[in-house]
Amino acid sequence: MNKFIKIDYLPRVEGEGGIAIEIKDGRITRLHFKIFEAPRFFESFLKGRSYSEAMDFTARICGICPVAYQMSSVHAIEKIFGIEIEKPIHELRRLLYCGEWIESHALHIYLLQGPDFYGIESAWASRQYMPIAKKGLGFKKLGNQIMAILGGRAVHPVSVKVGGFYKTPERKALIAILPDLERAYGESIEGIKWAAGLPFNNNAWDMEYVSLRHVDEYPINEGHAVSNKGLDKSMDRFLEGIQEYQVEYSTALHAGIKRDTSVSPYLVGPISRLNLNNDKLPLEIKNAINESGIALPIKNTQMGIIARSVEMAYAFYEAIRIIREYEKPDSPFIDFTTKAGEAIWITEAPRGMLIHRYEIDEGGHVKSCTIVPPTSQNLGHIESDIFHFLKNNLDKSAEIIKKESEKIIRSYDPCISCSVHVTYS
Amino acid sequence: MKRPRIGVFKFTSCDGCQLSIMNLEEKFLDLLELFDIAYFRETTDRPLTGHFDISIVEGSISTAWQKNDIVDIRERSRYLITIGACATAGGLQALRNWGSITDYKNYIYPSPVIINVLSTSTPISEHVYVDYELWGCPINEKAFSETLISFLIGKKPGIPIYSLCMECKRMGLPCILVSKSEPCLGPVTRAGCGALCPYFQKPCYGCFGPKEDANIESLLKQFQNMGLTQKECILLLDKMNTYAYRKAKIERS
Amino acid sequence: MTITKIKKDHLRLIFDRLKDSYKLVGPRVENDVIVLTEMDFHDIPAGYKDLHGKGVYRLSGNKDSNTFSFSLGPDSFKRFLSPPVREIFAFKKSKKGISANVSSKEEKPTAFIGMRACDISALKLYDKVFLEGPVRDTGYDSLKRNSLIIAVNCLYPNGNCFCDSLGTGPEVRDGFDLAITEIQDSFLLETGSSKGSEILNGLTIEEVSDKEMDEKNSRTEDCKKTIKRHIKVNDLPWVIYRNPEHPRWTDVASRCLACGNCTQVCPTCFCNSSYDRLELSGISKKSREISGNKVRAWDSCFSKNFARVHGGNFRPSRRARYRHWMTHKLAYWIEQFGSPGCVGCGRCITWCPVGIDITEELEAIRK
Amino acid sequence: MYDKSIPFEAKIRWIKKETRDTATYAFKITSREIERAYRFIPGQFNMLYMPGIGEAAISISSAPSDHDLTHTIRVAGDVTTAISRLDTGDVLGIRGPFGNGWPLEEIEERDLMIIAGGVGIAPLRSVIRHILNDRTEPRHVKGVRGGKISSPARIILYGSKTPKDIIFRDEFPRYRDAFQTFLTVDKADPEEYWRGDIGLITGMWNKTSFNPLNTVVFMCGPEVMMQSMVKELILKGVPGEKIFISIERNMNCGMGICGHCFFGPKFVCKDGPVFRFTDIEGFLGIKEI
Ligand SMILES: Cc1cc2nc3c(=O)[nH]c(=O)nc-3n(C[C@H](O)[C@H](O)[C@H](O)COP(=O)(O)OP(=O)(O)OC[C@H]3O[C@@H](n4cnc5c(N)ncnc54)[C@H](O)[C@@H]3O)c2cc1C
Ligand code: SF4
Ligand code: SF4
Ligand code: SF4
Repeated sequence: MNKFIKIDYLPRVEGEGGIAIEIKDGRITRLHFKIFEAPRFFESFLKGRSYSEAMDFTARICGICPVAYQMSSVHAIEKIFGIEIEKPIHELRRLLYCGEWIESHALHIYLLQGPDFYGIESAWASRQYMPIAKKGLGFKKLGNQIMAILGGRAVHPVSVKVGGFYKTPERKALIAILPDLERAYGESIEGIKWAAGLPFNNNAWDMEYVSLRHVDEYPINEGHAVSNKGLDKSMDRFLEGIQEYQVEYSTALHAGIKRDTSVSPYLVGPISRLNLNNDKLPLEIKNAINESGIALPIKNTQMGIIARSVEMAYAFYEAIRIIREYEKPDSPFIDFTTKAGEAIWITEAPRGMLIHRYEIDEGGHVKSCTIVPPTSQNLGHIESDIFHFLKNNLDKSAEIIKKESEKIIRSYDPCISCSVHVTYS
Repeated sequence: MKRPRIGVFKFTSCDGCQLSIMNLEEKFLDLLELFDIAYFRETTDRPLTGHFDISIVEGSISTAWQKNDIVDIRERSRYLITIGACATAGGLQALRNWGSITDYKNYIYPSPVIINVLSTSTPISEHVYVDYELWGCPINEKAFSETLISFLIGKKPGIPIYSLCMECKRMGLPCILVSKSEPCLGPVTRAGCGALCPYFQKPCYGCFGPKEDANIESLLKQFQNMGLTQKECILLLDKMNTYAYRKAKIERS
Repeated sequence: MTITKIKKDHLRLIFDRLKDSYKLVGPRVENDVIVLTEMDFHDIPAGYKDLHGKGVYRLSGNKDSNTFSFSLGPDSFKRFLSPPVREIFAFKKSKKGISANVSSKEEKPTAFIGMRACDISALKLYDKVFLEGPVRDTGYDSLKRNSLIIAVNCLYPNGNCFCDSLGTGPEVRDGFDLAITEIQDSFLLETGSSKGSEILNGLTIEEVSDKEMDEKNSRTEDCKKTIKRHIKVNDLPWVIYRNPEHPRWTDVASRCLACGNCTQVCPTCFCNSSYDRLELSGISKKSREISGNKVRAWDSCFSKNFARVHGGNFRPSRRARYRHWMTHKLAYWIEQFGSPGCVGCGRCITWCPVGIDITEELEAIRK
Repeated sequence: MYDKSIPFEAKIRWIKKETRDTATYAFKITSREIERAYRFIPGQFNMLYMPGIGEAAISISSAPSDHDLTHTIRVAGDVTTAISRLDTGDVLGIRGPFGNGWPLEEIEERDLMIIAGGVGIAPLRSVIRHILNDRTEPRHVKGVRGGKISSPARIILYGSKTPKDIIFRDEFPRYRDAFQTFLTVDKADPEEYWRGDIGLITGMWNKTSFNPLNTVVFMCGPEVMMQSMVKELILKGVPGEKIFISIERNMNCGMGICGHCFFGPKFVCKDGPVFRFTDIEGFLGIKEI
């Protein structure tokens, strides 16, 4: 029996993509995750521009995770200039990123993926789901508030600067949201239990997860790249082990880990981070994981919602910690001189590792740059994942296959507008 | 009374403006009381059908198929509102309008030929009639809800078209152009963001696009007096609203 | 009016006393600019010097042993007495009808610290606009009534000051509760009202010697001499009325950004717009109810929509808008309120991003 | 006294459609107290308020001696459109009255010429009805040419675009009791029955007989029309001091504190909207004043 399954325009994902699956005589003959989001060529525009514009330009790649872009670029450039940022700035940047994790995770958990488990078309399509959606909006709002205090607004904040921030917040302003954060933290722990209890498919398989790992902390802005299959590389070496390739049905490049004879897909994002770094979580959250009966490592990507819920709770935990310890630094940034050079930096965007490489000339202008967003790293993996699911479900109706594939894709929280920004290097 | 039907559409963009709609947070639920969100791909599964009382369009036109789609959307809509720098001015991606698309493609793709895009990125208003343009990169969510309210109750949205300086001064921020010789675009930029950058002691970089009757020539001359080169001055304009600023600069000179 | 003096280090006591019953608003350094905010004694930018040029401002610290060594920042009292955005009333329209309610907030009275002569003159003009017209503006009225003015006599004018030509400064004459003059070893205090005298009750105040009076006068004279900028007022308003088509208007329009900065920093510019502010939650489809606020916000005659009417705009060109602004300041005002609308504070010169200078433009029109 | 910065509520008692885009609305002020305190003179205006939408300056078209307080409103933009959707029994907000009004003391013992264009007749209707209601006023005897002219003379010149656009058309017969009335339209559809003049209002002089030196002119209409009318009136010998015109500007506060309505040094809201020609003469010709 032949089946042809097509989704022109995936709903509840960020950006424009579709899927085409063809099954002939019990064999999968085509499986394309199509990205037709138009490319925007920002990397080319950055050539010749001042280093200081990199943060504002790359932020516009993605409205959902602009902070990630600002963080990867600012750190890469600081590395080139040999700037060592001070502890308070490190902490504030982590806080800013926590804001984005909360915002992005809450949006995905409660408003985008959540409805899948309730069989509804949107988060507001049923009365029963409304309280859950409201809760999500509540979390999301707090994430946004953190970003607004630190950066003026949640989408494309304006305060990040090479060497620190343009201006650091008053302690008063941060303390003011502490009670709300503390309450939300409690609720987010409950949220882990809720996520763990959702009905999942049984599409578990043996995959390779890659994330940053840091000696002291759950990775956000720093660390080195590791995987469960032995990969362990410093940030600057990571790209060497990666192969990017173009497929004719997509405006986004794919990426895989170069192995002896092949290029193998890998997974980045909350599942990878949690699987590889759960030892760095505070006890309270570890307990919540155990009490919810979550078995680590997570091997089913649909359970990304669990990993996201854990990380959201962690982001609240961290935000509270940082705010409690915060003292406004004397100067919002440190002085520096520009230098020529090249550097790679990776940070953990909500969807996974975001790689930036810059080459800067004597005058502080960008000579070349490479950006590898998490979603483009996941594209190959998404296809493998669906392939894996199909293999065991070839007998299912086209309708079911379509729905389930859509759900699998959605569980990655793919950021398609990001994914078309990847430079071939 | 029937709730007006709303469609949210996306062209070439970062989704940030759509996210700003979600960032209305609990007010988003108020929005649902008043409007029927009949199409919003990023958040719901409902298919594209029928006509819309208000269509909200994010993103610029940068591919051939988008040119057709926008005409279709226009035909389905009573009012069409564009949101954000991409849709109202072509976005940051409109920087390609001043260069060679082939170079850009070559820089990014191993097989550039299969990338099918237009050589320009243009605002929606260059393709179809737009009833109202909401500026910003991203838009301000308050302005967005005010716009919808205005259409709902039948008035012109009262969103200012005057300079950012007005907003900056209302907030009591000392001018960084005057006190620090920072090249702030505030005097030629629309109010609407809440003077975020001046608040952070950072020169305005023009998220909200040119204000009405922007005297760009005169401001750039002042920047040159402050020591910027002519090229640096132009680069200041060449950001998310490059297309609109350059147009305003030409129109005024 | 009596004049007494206190030792320099006793000034703090006045602040301490004021704090009990007033919110103190005065000069303070923020982001390298002297702004007007809530403040306390230690916030006074003592020893600071502010340099003002055309479109340029720089602050340098600790150059001087004087307390009031600085001059004016961009802000004036108007930020507090006619706030940038103010709710006028809350409205509700329902099936039952329309209601408009003024919410009255009890606010702590404000003491304005360090107001200069030009600003006090401006305040008098504000009174004419908001209190002496056909309708008394209740909001301004109550804020004003509730305030206390501690003036400071200017001794170190900045490069853009020209109050002297307009007779609005540099020394304060009236319209204050207490006026401070800084001399070598002490502060001379003039009381201008009973509220002003009350503040001094119980403080160790001393008599002022003739020598000290002489010092005050000679310092004021010196101050006048250091005022560099002047404006000729004898032929106002006619010199402007005679020249509505002067080519200089086109010239200034090529420089003017119509950004409105001049009007926002000017202590006498009062233009504003009122509009209805609605929230999504203020509309109920079911009950057909609408509720929201009527808000009044600072506006500017440089805004293009300012003179817009249905079907047209009375001042579409930048040329006409600059002309209107300057003509209002220096000519119309005289007819409307009996004196020019400019008090010579020079703020519009300093804070114009392209340094357009009202005194220079007037001279050019005169030629 | 009530606070004129806060609107009070008024209910629509009746609506009379005048033309395609204009209607007259009669209002009843809801609060007895305010109704009693509310006093106006012809030529003054109110700020009509549609909550959530905004305010529009609209002249009072009834006379103080009339039973109803009326406004005659042409649909122009947001507020006026919203008002046009209201029904009898609906409410809106009113602030006012504002402005100076027509100088009625000037017309005692003097000839009065009322010149109106378009909806500009609204504030003049207030004067017309004031005169009609006033028993001490002389009545006009029909048959102008050769007939007896009342003294002092009372004249109305009214111009509108087409016969269909004539506001208060049904009231004109009554106006003829006290006024010599002259109607003209820019153009008339041949299909339509139209006995009046065709052409600009400026071309109607010769039909009227009045003594320029003893005449007071009240005028309201488009600014260009008023400018050319004034020119001709002065040529005819009417003293500039005796010409009064009502001017329109952007009106925001209505009470002299917002700066929007300046006409040269004048606040249209409090110094006007009615101005003696000679007081504003110098500014009338200046572009973009
Ligand atoms: C003294 C006086 C008496 C009048 N008497 C009458 C009368 O008796 N009958 C009559 O029909 N008309 C009269 N008018 C004219 C009437 O006031 C206008 O037609 C009316 O204000 C139109 O209001 P609107 O809201 O319907 O129109 P709009 O054009 O929607 O709004 C008009 C006003 O709204 C503001 N506005 C609208 N859009 C914008 C925007 N995009 N940005 C900024 N501001 C904007 C402007 O301030 C503008 O003046 C009078 C005017 C005056 C000054
Ligand atoms: S205008 Fe700015 S925020 Fe909006 S979609 Fe475009 S790049 Fe994103
Ligand atoms: S800081 Fe920028 S926006 Fe603010 S007043 Fe100065 S020029 Fe205008
Ligand atoms: S016009 Fe200029 S100098 Fe005069 S009072 Fe205003 S700001 Fe000061």
